[in-house]
Amino acid sequence: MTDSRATDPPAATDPPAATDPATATAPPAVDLVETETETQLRAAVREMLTQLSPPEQVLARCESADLDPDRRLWQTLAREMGLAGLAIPERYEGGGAGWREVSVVLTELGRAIAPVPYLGSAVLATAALLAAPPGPARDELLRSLAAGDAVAALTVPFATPPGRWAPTVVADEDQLLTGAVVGVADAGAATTLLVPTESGLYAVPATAAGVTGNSVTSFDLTRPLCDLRLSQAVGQRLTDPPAGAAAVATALTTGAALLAAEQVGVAQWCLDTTVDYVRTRHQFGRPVGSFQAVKHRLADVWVAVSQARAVADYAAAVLAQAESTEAGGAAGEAVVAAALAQSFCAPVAVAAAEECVQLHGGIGFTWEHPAHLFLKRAKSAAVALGSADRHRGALASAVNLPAA
Amino acid sequence: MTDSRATDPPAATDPPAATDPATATAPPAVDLVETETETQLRAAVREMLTQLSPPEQVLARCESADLDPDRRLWQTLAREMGLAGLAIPERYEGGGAGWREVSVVLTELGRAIAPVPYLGSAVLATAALLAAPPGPARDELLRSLAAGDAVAALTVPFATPPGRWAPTVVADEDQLLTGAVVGVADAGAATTLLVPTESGLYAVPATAAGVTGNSVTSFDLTRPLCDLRLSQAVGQRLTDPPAGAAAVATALTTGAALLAAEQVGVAQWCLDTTVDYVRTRHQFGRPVGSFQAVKHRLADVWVAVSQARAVADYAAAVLAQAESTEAGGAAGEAVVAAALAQSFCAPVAVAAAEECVQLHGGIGFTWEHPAHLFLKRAKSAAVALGSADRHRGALASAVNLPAA
Amino acid sequence: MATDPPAVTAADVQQRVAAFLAAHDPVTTPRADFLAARFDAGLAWVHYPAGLGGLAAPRHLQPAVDAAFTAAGAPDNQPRRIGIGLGMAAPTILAHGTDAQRRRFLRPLWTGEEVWCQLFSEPGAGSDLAAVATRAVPDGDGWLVTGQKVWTSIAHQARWGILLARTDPTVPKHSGLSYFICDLTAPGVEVRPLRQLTGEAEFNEVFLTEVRIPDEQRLGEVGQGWQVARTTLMNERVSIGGGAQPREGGAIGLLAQTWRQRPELRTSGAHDALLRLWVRAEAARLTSQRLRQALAAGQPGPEGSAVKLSFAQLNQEISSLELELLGDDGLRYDDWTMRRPDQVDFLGRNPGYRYLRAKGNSIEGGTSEILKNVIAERVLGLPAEPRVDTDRAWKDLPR
Amino acid sequence: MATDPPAVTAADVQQRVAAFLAAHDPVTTPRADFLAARFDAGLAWVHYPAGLGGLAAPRHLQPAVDAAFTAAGAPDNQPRRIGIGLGMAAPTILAHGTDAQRRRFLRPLWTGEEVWCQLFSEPGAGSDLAAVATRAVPDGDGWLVTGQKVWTSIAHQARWGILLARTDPTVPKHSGLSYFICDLTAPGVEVRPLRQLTGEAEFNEVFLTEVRIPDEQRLGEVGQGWQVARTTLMNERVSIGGGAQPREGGAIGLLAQTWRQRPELRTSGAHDALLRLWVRAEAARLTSQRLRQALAAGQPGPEGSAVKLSFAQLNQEISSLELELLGDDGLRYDDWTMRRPDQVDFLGRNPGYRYLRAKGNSIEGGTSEILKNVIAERVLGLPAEPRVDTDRAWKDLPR
Repeated sequence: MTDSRATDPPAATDPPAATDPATATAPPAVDLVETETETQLRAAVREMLTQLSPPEQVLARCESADLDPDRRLWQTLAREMGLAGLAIPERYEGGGAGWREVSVVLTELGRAIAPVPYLGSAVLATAALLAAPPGPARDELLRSLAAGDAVAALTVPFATPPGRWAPTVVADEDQLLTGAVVGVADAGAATTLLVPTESGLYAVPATAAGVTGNSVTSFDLTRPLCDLRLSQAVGQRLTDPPAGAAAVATALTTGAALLAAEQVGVAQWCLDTTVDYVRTRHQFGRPVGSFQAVKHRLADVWVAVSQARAVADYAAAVLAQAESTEAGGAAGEAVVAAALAQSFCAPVAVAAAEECVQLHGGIGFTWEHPAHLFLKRAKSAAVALGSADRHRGALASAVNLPAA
Repeated sequence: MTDSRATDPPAATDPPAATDPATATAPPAVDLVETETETQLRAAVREMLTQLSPPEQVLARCESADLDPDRRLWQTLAREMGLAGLAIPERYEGGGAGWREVSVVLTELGRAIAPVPYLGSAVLATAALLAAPPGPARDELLRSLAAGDAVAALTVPFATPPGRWAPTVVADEDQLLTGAVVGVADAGAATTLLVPTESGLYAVPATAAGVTGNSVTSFDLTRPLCDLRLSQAVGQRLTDPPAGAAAVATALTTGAALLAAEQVGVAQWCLDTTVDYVRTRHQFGRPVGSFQAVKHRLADVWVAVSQARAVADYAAAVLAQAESTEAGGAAGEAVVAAALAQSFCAPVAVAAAEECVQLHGGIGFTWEHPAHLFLKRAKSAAVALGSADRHRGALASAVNLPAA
Repeated sequence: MATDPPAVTAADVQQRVAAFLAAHDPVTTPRADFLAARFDAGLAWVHYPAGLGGLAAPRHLQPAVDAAFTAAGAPDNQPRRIGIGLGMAAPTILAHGTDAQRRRFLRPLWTGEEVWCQLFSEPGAGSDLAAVATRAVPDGDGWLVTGQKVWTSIAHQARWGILLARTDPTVPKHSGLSYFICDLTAPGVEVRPLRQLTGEAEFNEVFLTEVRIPDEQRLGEVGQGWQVARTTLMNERVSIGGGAQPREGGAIGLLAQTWRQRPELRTSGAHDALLRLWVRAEAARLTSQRLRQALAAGQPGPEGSAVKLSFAQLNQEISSLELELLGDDGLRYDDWTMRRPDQVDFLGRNPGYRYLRAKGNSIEGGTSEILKNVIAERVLGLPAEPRVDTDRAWKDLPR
Repeated sequence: MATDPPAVTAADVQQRVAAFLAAHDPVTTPRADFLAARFDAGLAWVHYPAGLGGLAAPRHLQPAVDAAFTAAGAPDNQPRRIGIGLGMAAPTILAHGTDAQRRRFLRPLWTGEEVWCQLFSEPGAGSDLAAVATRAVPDGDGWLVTGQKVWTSIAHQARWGILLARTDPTVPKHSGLSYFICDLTAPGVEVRPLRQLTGEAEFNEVFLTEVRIPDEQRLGEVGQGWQVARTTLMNERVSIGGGAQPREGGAIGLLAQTWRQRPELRTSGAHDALLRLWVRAEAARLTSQRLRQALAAGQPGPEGSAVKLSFAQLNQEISSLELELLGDDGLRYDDWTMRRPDQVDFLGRNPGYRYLRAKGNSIEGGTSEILKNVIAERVLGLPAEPRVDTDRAWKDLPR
């Protein structure tokens, strides 16, 4: 079989967004089947993570209170495999692939609960930069990200839903930035902070004078959050105000859409691990997995995870298509796809993790079993970038199902 | 054991409704355990219904397209046993009992899916009359209802939630009534229509000139609905406008609170019948009820029905207390109890009926098994007097949990 | 999926279609003649063998053939009416029938001249199909069959039924079954309508009283009925799932339209419930879409078993919300009259009908409980429950 | 519930309390002396026999006794700290112990001088408690016990443990168990903290290595351990359920307060979710209230088994919504430090802690799955599943 999708021109027959406000928009036709390239990428990332970061090791890092990202793993990911720059065009020495491939990586990172700043840097910050107008500083930063030299963080509170960002940092006349941003994901590992303000998007070196970051005790042990405070910090302005707000909107939509891939990976690990456990764990002289109630619940989880995968893949495919047609990632169907992805995939990951803990019985409730890392990730991810009910609210507007 | 509740004075220590708007009201202390009198009443009604109206017979009536109420059964209920007048004080020759006892009867009627206009006449219409100010016409009608001579219907659409009634019938200067009311429950059997208008509550003989009733094809085969049209019909005014609106409000709150008892009866029949079936039905060489998934689902139904019973009993007890303390049935905690009762019990009855159909397999999907009568009753009752989500909305206001 | 060499290509097939249409005017040729000729030309089901309506071509070439005939305005064989024949009887006859049986039955089956029904389920054998009690007793060069079958769609219009019957009650239940082709017009066959809770009688009960079946109408060996029936059931599962749906296709679209058109019905609780269902319906739709794309790419996935499960659940919950949303309108039904519809008009009637009819979606064609067992055991590899019914003679099993 | 004649009345008991309080100043009498004297006066648990801390009085007279002591400002025996002793060990010793055992153990148990823990669960015996593998081998006039126990609350403070161990692996699993009283200070006992996903270590693992237990510390006959353990477990179920709750008591009240105090967090979807939980919490509360009223009226109902089930489910769902509602605040935790709390502070910490801790509610003290089995079989009378573990020697069971 050949990978036809990568070479065919974009389908010219995609229906346009419906203009009749009385009906939902007609979704574009996208290919939901994994390409060969994607399958190979998945295998390579999985292999690498199995070697370098099995869940037991992630857990051991947490037990030693070492909550920083795994720098060795990040080196391998970002520098050696070039995965941090997958979505960055080749003209910036990026991978020139797209959000579909990033989605594959995120699924595997979720499945391995890998403690790396991929979502923060390679998705949120990268999406914001890609949406910002070209310019020397922005282009250079993209090059550094693609090379794995820089790690960036978009300084918005991690629970911010798309379309809900409000500035908390102001730039004075001398372009000095002052303000505070709570709960920024992956900021502790960042070399560059992308700071959106009312006056546009700024790049600030993490080590700049006036920048302080306080690690907070995150509910998700494997994705640290940071409270940032800027006090007359020197920043470099990358965009004007409208472009800055648009970049943040695109980044949040892209992040919400792709977080679903990570959620699918989390859910898949929980399902696989639970199935393995109940196949071998015996009670009452039988494998626990031979009890019908357990079977039916795991069948439900499997159905949900299968569907979540289709939804997450759809979201990534829509982003990829929007990107390739220059239509802008935050417009039209991408907004629908992101809201759909978080509305559906976030609760699926939580349910899979909850069933994982419950069906492991006592051992699932202990610190020594890695299940809790996935529960904490799943539950945090359900809050991150907007909870499911906020996304359903966004969907209501996007598909014309108005509130009461 | 003696029945202490019936003789003790109302507890003087009941906490008043909280006045601090920042907290939910403190509920009154009520006795949720069935009294001996109530147990005897339940047994008597059940015995009578087992004799006169087993579900198979109710079904046979539906098959013969005889969708009228069962007049013989009503005679026994209303005239011989005096159950239609249970809530009517002794000064009107009623049973002088109260809404708790009515609730017992309703549970049994639900359990037997009995096709009689009890909810319409002995609850909704009776509650409206009891809330109306005394007067010769109203008192006389109460006496006729207590004696089982009259059957009354409150002409409001059956899906009207408490607090949502809007008049559709107007009285002209000559007290002639004109207008239409859709979907009135139990109106086909009524001898007297209680017609609320903007000008007060009127009593209209069902046979009066200008009154036409069209039976509609009800989803609930055992509770017929009627579309009423009044065209210059002569009515007798029972109340002024404010008292009329208050009587309707009280009747709807009372109806919603007590419908829960019927829903509990429906749910209980569904649970009992399903348990009996899966105990004896064999598939794969085992009773179906020995499969763990079936067991767990029925355990869930049992938990829900147990809780629904407590909620319905609470609602009836609150009404009874409000009544005995002359506090008015539609005020304060009665509003909470009614909203709580419909929010909780309506979905429980539907779920029990749905599980009954599903766990009966093919036979549950046939017309020849009575399960569908209960499914149709449960689902209709979930719409009647306001759906669960409307009741949750009412609850939100009543317990200070404001909307977004 | 291997085909006999020389492989038939898409171009070959399209050429044959063109030639056939040139030779048989789709408008003027009498319908029965047209269909018989199409069968004889191997354009009925191209993946069937030559001589039996096919060209031994790859199965995926069929949709283009059907499309070409439809485009030409050709009469079709009313596939929904003869769905059981096409979807279940035909592949079983092809796989297990003798040459004589294939030649006798497949042509009139495909043309629709002879309608087929399925005589499997019994009052005591629903999910546990291998427990069928209908007895087939040897009688000269044939069998005498007695028993009761239920849930037989279209039996009142059918000429033939595929029948599972017990030929040996003294062996374990899966071993004592044989598979027959039953003539519905034979003496001793009585078809009675079976009414559902919707008021309609879509299905039938079929009472068999010493119905004589010649041994030539046995499919597969005596005692091999279960193996033959598995072919039938596997094809039933394949045929469920259906075609591509647009967004808001199906029941969710009706609910969404009601929501848009009747603002007075809206509540905030119902809004969230609607959105949750919309999201789930769209997730199920995308899953089906991916499944179809994967099948087209030759990568069948196990998601098919989830499609029916989700479809049933969504139909039930969507119609439930719709009925509640409608308030006073939801308390009404359209028609309780006992009718015998040719087809289920799921979307055309009222929400009350949909609410009731959807209750069947989790029972008919494999209950949701059985589907979950199948997913748990075949997809997830969870261990089977301890069986108490496989080692004992059928006659000794508790019932 | 029958009591020995002459029946002790409420008045008798109140008189004794008054006399006791007159003789022992609740403020000045040293705590240990006061409690010992109260035990000796038969006012510890009035339904216990005379001489063992009771008066052979009806059980329902106890709450008034406790209330009178509380009102007088008397020291209590810290019932939460010694809950396992009071709720599980004591009734078992009373029911199955010898006179010597009752006299030795009950008094210091009740006064709190000796804390008890429960050595039942094992890594391989959770829901299936009768599968315990800890071996007790005869050794002179006693036993040598080796094995691993888990989920033992308070073992690090306990003097004694009630222990279930296997004395005969060659018989079916329920028949080969015996029940012992294990001295936690004996050589070979090692108690290690067991950390939970909350970060805390509420529980312990207890490793037993050739721990010597004198035969006088066996409770019940050899091989009768399962029967004795059933007494323990039955009392565990009775003790769960707790006291009267006001409306919005417990987790729902915290969620409701957050909703009222922080309007900026509200969404309409969360509103409906909140109301659904509020309704379910109130239904569960009313059900408990009725259960307590029925118990007080001498009509125990089966609803008790539902209370724990609903409590677990509600705690989990309420804290889940609360965490989501909080947005950025929900992404934070208070403290992951490994700590050994004396008690679970369920309502005092943050929603993240509640969310995690509540996961244990459906596992500890009987999983929700086992509780549903119990309801299905004992309350609804549904048939048991086919058992594969009751006829074979324990040693031959698959594990």
